[in-house]
Amino acid sequence: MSYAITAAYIVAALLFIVGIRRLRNPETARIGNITSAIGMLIAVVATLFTPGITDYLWIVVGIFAGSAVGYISAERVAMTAMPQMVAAFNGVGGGAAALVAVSEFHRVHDLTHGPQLFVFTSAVLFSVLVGGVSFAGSVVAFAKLQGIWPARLRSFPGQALVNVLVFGGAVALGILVLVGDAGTPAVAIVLGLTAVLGILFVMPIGGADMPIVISLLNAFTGLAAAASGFALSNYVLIIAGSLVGASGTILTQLMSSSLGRSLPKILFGALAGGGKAAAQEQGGEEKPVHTASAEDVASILTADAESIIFVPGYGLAVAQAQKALSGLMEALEAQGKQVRFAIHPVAGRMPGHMNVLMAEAEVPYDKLIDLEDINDDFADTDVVLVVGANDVVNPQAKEAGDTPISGMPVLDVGAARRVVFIKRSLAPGFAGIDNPLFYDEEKTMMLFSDAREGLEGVLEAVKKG
Amino acid sequence: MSYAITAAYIVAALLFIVGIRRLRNPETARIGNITSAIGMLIAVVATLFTPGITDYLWIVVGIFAGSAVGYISAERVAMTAMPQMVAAFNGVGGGAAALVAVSEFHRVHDLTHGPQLFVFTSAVLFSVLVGGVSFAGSVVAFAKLQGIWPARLRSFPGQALVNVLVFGGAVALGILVLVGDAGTPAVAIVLGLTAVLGILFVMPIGGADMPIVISLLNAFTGLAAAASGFALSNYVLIIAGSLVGASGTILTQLMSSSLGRSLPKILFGALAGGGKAAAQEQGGEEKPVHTASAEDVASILTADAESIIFVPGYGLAVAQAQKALSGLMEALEAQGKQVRFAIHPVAGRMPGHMNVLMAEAEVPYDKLIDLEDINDDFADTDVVLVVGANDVVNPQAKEAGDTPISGMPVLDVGAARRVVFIKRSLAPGFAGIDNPLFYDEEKTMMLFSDAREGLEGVLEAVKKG
Amino acid sequence: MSGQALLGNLAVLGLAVAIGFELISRVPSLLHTPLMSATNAIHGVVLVGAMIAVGVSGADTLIKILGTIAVAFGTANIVGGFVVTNRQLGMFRRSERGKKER
Amino acid sequence: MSGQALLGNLAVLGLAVAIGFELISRVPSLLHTPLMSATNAIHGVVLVGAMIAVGVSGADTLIKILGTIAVAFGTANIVGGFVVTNRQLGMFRRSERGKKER
Ligand SMILES: NC(=O)c1ccc[n+]([C@@H]2O[C@H](COP(=O)([O-])OP(=O)(O)OC[C@H]3O[C@@H](n4cnc5c(N)ncnc54)[C@H](OP(=O)(O)O)[C@@H]3O)[C@@H](O)[C@H]2O)c1
Ligand SMILES: NC(=O)c1ccc[n+]([C@@H]2O[C@H](COP(=O)([O-])OP(=O)(O)OC[C@H]3O[C@@H](n4cnc5c(N)ncnc54)[C@H](OP(=O)(O)O)[C@@H]3O)[C@@H](O)[C@H]2O)c1
Repeated sequence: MSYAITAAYIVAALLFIVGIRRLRNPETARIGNITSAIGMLIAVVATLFTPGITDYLWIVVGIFAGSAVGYISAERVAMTAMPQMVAAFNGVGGGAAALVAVSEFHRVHDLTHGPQLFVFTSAVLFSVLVGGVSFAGSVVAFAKLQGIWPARLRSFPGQALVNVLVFGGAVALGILVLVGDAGTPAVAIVLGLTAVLGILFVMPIGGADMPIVISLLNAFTGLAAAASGFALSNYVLIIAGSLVGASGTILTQLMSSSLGRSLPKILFGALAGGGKAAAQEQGGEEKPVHTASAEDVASILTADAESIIFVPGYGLAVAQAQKALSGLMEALEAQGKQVRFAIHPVAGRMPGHMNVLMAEAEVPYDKLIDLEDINDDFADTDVVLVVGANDVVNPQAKEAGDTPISGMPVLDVGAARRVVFIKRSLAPGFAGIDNPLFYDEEKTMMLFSDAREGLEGVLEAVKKG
Repeated sequence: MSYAITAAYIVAALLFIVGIRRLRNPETARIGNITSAIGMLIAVVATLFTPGITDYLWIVVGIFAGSAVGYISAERVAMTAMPQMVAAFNGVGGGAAALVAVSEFHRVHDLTHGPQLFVFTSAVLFSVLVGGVSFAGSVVAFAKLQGIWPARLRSFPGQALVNVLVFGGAVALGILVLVGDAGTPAVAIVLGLTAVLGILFVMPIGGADMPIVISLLNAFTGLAAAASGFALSNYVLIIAGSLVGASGTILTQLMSSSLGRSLPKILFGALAGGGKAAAQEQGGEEKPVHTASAEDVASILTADAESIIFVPGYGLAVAQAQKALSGLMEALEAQGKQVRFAIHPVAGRMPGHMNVLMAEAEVPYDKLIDLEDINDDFADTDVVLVVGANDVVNPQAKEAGDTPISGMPVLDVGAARRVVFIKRSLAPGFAGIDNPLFYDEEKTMMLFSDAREGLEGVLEAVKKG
Repeated sequence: MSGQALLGNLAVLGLAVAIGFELISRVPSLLHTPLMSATNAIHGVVLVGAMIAVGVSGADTLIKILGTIAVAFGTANIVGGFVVTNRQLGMFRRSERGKKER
Repeated sequence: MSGQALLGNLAVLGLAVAIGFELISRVPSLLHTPLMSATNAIHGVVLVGAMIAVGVSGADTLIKILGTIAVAFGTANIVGGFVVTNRQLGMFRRSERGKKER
């Protein structure tokens, strides 16, 4: 029996691999997700047959409770709230990994000794440390993104020292558990300390940096699961944990490199520098801009444009304007225009966020074109409509300098014949720097408005005239 | 100690992975090959410390003999003879895998019993079967490519039946070993039968199909090594064998799909159909062609051409004309022409063969352009010079039909302003079908000559002016 | 866990990390958000460990409590992660024109 | 080989095959010939098995003979394969212009 279970775990792990492989292509991605889910089902069902499992009551209770909460929240969440959702699920996953490690320690640590025990205990402690940080950190990240974290609670004098002390305490206690024979209570205290650490770690980081933190904590949870797998000598945990660890690492790298700030700076900069994640640089207010009304924008789009590119950004998500934008696409296509979307990989607040939002608004994905593939086409484009985006089209990124976005590849919208921005003001975006494109009165028009209202106005005007 | 050895094996296997990963890019490929070689060294050195190894004499003798033979032949072989070389090394590898399995069986099979023995013996038999076929088949493939296999010896009446009988005999004996207690002699006989099988299998296949056979046998040897790894419970054998198995499978698929014939047809078609691998279709002789002299070709290349593309093929390798072609490139570049090479993935007789030959002739690899990347450029090209290639530029592949090359992507040389062929006659290439491009008297010029002599003539005429 | 089993686990870890990097780096940025939520669901597999912890006979009350929480957490992670990924992926559609062009 | 060890080997096999396909499918056709000769060299790792067979005390004459042949074969495979691959790769050079363009 126990061989059959191990075999089932191996099959499950291979199904995860096949599933992720199918995420390469939007045509097969959904099947891929289902493949992974089937792998999970196999692993869970196989576990029910583990020799020694006699008490099914609490398993069933836990599964029912978890399924209900998981299912309902996943069905209800808005696509714009994906970062929060990922944070929440990541938190419970990290918490589960840490609790599993503690339970396993409690159950087994009297029964083994010698080098085996050492390896086992190391794996448990690693899982507790990383899982605990991931749990508490994700909860804070969730609260920040949801806007329910009190804004005052960011950092306090001497916090850096407190962080070091808490971390040092957890490690010291861990070493005691490892070499001495401190029992379960000590491990529980380590878990408590790591939870405090997770809170202290995420607390000072600005809300806009949260996606990076979440992606990092996602990698952490994967590592915690892999470590639990070492403690239990369980292949499916090891393999699945490693896959997730790799995924989180790659996405974190992608984001931090496109933010132009190193990961340590993002994570610890707020504490060291004291406060704001990005300085809000002001002072472009005096330069004149070419302001436009919804009617002006509509006439530009309909009168002398053939090829049009839309650039959605974070502001579109905030204003929930994805439907309005896809409506405008349809109206313009009905008039025979070519309309495409230029999607910057870090537009919005999560990698690939804009793709999901536009897909939700029923824009076919072959119109969502990646930075690399569309950048050469701007030169042949009549009008670019930038909705709630800023940094991802900022030409300053291409100039040498030490702005936060220097070196980040941006959409080359300035190459088009005309550019229209829909945003509420001249305020900068996430990176906090001014965009020289706003002040090119020849080329650029600014429609100052909420993204949704502005788009609805333009749409109405397009339909009328 | 034995833990350290296992750890070394794991490190070696990971180094193989890193090594192959670096083969992705010509800039890192050489380091990648060295990385793999270091992994191999680690594995071999670690093995010397295996507990129980006391007799180093024969190990040292074998290693010296093998190193000398391997090194000298690798240093001396001509690049045009790479297919033979790979066949030879593949053969010895397959032979070694089979012999290891037999030895291990002889040593261990009395000591274990029960299900363990069953798994062990299955792994041994698989390794013997596949390794033996790979060994003998590779030897025949080598002999055919080297031209030392007697041409008469292809097939004999009733061979299909004999093949089935030999295979059946090997399997039956294997089952006897598995369930009864036939000992080492029986396994040795199985090895003998599989060797006969390898010979019978490759014998009827035409020399030009050998690269596919070799690639397939390469995959076989990998699988045999992995099976030996199962018998020895040795990670490095399992992992390395799987990597090679995957590599051989992918390259075999690539070749057979670009040949437009299914793998079973290639392998068993010769036997079933009786004889020739590809029918030499004649009958284009009567149509007129535009014949040219070396001077004509030279004047076309120098007088009114700006952009030139060379297309090397199998005939270039046969004629050892790679140096002559790179000389012509230099002469034309000295006159300010743009010269590039269009490389079809299955030009020549081995995947990527033309790239190695042109690299040997010191053509920089960024001038060697892949089918996909260059095909759109032919339309803007003045002259295409096709040297010893035929099938890979045959426009018939694009037309629906049941020619052997239908559906194979080809170089679209007909889109260029002028095409010049250097080959000895109007004879067809590997696929045995006529090339309509030869008869386009407006566009095409035929220089009937050996590739090397022809190119040298053209080069001389170009230099003269 | 014996020494050889530990080494076996390390081999599996090394291979899994290598394959993880290969696989993830080939997912296009179009699908990065669903990728994040799908891998997020996959780490819920710790549920397996939680089930063993809470189900084996002789587990004391502390383990029962921690384990049941862990089971609930793990299940929420799995179910929520796969469902939300499925929702996202269900929205990705090719245009009619794109379908024909294939 | 115990049952658990067998399953461990199978897990390793599955992962290695998966990673093999990922890695190989990303090698450009430019380098397919060296790829073939490099993987060819790698399967020479059976040498390890041959060394064990011939070196352990108590191996009888049959094994000595077969094993020594296997050692020689495996070594020839390894040395020849890596050397010829190295020769090939040493010939691949970027043009001066290409170097600058980078
Ligand atoms: N995607 C990721 O993974 C990720 C993760 C972390 C950070 N980031 C960073 O986030 C930035 C993303 O660039 P982006 O161009 O998408 O966004 P952005 O540069 O942050 O700019 C968003 C713009 O939207 C406008 N806006 C906000 N609410 C709006 C509303 N309701 N209606 C209309 N406009 C509104 C704002 O201007 P007004 O206030 O004038 O309206 C703002 O300038 C990059 O700097 C990126 O590095 C991305
Ligand atoms: N690369 C691989 O992996 C691989 C493996 C197996 C099969 N193949 C097959 O091989 C073919 C390769 O295409 P290809 O265009 O390279 O070659 P090809 O179609 O076989 O044509 C080669 C041509 O070279 C000419 N030739 C032979 N010796 C010559 C010499 N000494 N001087 C000048 N010309 C000479 C021959 O014509 P004359 O007799 O008139 O001179 C022949 O038409 C494809 O069909 C492919 O599918 C490739």
